[in-house]
Amino acid sequence: MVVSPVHYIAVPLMAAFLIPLFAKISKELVRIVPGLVIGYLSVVSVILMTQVVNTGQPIVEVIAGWNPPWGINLVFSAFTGFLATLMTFMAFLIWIYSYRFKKVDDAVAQKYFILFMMLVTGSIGIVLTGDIFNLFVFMEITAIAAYSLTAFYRDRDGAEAGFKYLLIGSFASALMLLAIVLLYTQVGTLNMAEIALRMHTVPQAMKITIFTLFAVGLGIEAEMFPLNGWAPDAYSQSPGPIGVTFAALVVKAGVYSLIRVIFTLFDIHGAYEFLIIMGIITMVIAEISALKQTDLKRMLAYSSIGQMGFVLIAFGIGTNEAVFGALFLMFNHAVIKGLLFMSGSYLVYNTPSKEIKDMAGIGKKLPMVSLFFALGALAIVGLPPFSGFWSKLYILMAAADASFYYLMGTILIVSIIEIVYYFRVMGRLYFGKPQNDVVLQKPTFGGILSMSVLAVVIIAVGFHPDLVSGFIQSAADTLLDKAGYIHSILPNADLTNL
Amino acid sequence: MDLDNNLLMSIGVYGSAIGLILIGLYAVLIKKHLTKIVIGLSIIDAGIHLLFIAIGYISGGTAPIFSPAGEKIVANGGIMVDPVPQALVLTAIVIGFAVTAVALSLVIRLYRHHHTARIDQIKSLKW
Amino acid sequence: MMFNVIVILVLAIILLAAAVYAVAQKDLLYAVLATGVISLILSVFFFIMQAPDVALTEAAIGIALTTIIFIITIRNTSRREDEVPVEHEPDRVEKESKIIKQ
Amino acid sequence: MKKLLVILLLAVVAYSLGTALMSVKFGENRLGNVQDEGTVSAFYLNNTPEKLSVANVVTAIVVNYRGFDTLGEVSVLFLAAMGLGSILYHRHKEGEEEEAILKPSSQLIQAGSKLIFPAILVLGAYVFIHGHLTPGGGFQGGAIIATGFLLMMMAYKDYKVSHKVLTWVESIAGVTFAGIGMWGLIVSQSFLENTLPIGALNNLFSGGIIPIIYIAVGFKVAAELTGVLDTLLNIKDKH
Repeated sequence: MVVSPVHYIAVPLMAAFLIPLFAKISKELVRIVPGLVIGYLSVVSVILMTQVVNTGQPIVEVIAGWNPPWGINLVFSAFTGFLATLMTFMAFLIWIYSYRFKKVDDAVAQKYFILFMMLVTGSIGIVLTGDIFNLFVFMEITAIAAYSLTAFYRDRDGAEAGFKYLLIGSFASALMLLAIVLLYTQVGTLNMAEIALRMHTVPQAMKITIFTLFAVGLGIEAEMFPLNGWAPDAYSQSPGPIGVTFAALVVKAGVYSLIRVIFTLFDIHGAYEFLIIMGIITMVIAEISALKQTDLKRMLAYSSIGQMGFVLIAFGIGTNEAVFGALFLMFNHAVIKGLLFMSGSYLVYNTPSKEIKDMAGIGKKLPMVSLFFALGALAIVGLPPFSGFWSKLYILMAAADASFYYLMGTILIVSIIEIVYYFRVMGRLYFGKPQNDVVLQKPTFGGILSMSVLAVVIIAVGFHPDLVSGFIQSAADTLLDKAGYIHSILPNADLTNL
Repeated sequence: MDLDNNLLMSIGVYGSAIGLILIGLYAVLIKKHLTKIVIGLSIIDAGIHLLFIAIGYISGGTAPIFSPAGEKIVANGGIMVDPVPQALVLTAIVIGFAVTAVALSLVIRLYRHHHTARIDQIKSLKW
Repeated sequence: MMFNVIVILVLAIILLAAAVYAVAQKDLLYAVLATGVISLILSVFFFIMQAPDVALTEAAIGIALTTIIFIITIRNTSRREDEVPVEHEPDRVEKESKIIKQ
Repeated sequence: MKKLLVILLLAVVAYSLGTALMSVKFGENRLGNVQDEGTVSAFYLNNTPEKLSVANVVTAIVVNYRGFDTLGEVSVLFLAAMGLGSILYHRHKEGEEEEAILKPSSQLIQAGSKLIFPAILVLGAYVFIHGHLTPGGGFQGGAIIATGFLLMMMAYKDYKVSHKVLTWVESIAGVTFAGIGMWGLIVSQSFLENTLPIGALNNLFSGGIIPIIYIAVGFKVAAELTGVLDTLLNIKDKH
């Protein structure tokens, strides 16, 4: 069978429908099948990515035999392919991590793994689709899986965090639907390439209204200020691996959709400045909130929001170097935050109060986990031999090139705040006095394995950034090449009015 | 006369759509009872669905279903209303139902845990 | 044509009244029934605007199923919006926290 | 204070939506000339009778042109049913009696429900089998069937829907949908491609894969909605 991007959606869906039947054969299949599916998707990613790199052309997959704009299409370009590949690999590691994460009933495990797989599928679908309403559908798939998973554990305040998430998320999707309605009246199509092509015919006032609706709706998914209130609760109340998935996949999909709308769909002049301003506010407020947190997972969540603000700033600068830095940061954030959340979950499980101050001396009880956490913390604040350093450096350089000196200052000050709160945790871990020697939950083999892989990636990319920078560079080029995007989907389109 | 009819209809339909969105939004933002908030969400959804169908309507158009002699009607300049918004609303209604169901199950669980369904009395997390 | 206009205007007024009632009413059961009325009127609107498919969907899902899941929820939670907090056994968590405080 | 802010916000929303809709005239023809195929809708209206031989254009869009959305939509419902189960999951202890939240109905209602139930099922099946010819289709038919089951659950206190059957119906219908899609991918390089002969317009056997998919959707939606209702109705009552 020929490999095609549609496998990203069709295979997990088919598996999700079949898993309840597999469960009747063997309970273990419930856990194994999602892993096999995600593993298969990783292979698909590698094959497709090689193809895209070799030919230099994006793969446009047509659904139901109707060429765009008549039918829905999936676009696997250097940019979307890069994100999809990153997502599938992270999802595979998260699956390994959560394989025996906590002992739960088989019936519960079945629901957990199906919801997890659909969360992954939805996020990848958002990235791959070339149709604005299809993007909305995938966003809802992601959202419903996310709400249910946030409320997964009953011994926490998960239901509350889930409801809060649902409230804000439904608000976001309502705004997005409204934006699609107004957009449809203006351009009479739902295909993103054709929308971009016809955008110049839309009156300016209408354009701004639609853009605002999109920006607020998608900003919620991308954790943009001031509508990111759901994020800290969702991160801290959901099961450990799901927190990782939020940071590594769901938020990435949100940022992607915001960027796609701003870079490809609209041609508004103020949009980039809007990104920079929102990014700065998001970053500063989130990092200051992170400093005040006493709960480790909430601290990581706020740090994650701050990093997303950083990504938005970098996209807002808009030059090729800045977009390169932003994509590099997205990659780093997925890998490093993944490691931090994975190791952080075990630290939290061994500290019933979840408070940072009670984690004193855990470095001696759980040496491996603490080491991974320390590695992640050093990498995310951007210290030299790790991968986080490069993304920060590239963004700073891009800011300097575009003479955004105030941005450089802000970023450096925020970095100091980051260093303070991460080092505070590390100090507790290693130099605090242990209260007891009881290890409540030892990391599983899968947990150690996936964390080690991430740690190796962080160090390897830290020493050899060219391992990934080639892919990221072509991804950045593809993102900025709006005419190329339209041309690859609508080969006969007239690009003169763009 | 025909134009007036159209104006009145547009006031009726657009007015109710915007009205529903605003009333729903008010309920979501002001009300404290969880069930009431979910009611507000479904009212917002209803308003958007109405708006969607309204923008697809063409005066004098027929439903986009072909009768046995269907092809001729179109060829002679007969109009059908825009079918795409209808297809999209079909999807949106089902999705809205799914979200409502999940929201209500969360309400039930919160009530079990806190013995109240008012957000001003559920304070484990900051709102 | 004229007939449709009158129907739409009258229904629009009832629709908005039902929406206001659904939000203002403190008894949630009545509020939910008002949302059922909203769905019913929407369904008529869809039918007038030549969208029979959507009208049918709204009738089946909006009127029947949504209303019923709301009613089940109200049956399982509280019926009044301005509910008086029920006297209850403190939760396990609260008990523990009290013990810790002592 | 909060109320004032909210009302201010609502005013802003109302103003911007109102001005935006001013330029979108009600009842205006935005499709352009149907023969020009300048918009997607015009293309659909122009080509559906010949190329798909489906009388109901909305069905053609939902199942074929935008069939991918529908696949996503079906999985949203599937996920909602799954999520509901996970949120309201209740570990049954041995010997614990399930207390349904419904009170037993009168004999009249029970007899009446028994009488109407088959009729509702037939109506639902009719609606989704004729989805490509008349208004209606998988979603509507599925919802109607779920209403029928709801009636039975409300009339008979101990009416239990078999979860085994629901799971099987759900899985088989879902796999049929996705499987037809994959079959199109294998046979003609495009997911959900219409690989069957399309037949004559307004015929029950027309439209190729469209009626088959809509029937699968009907079964799946019916099973999922029934599952949702069953989960909600059978949660343990605390009153």
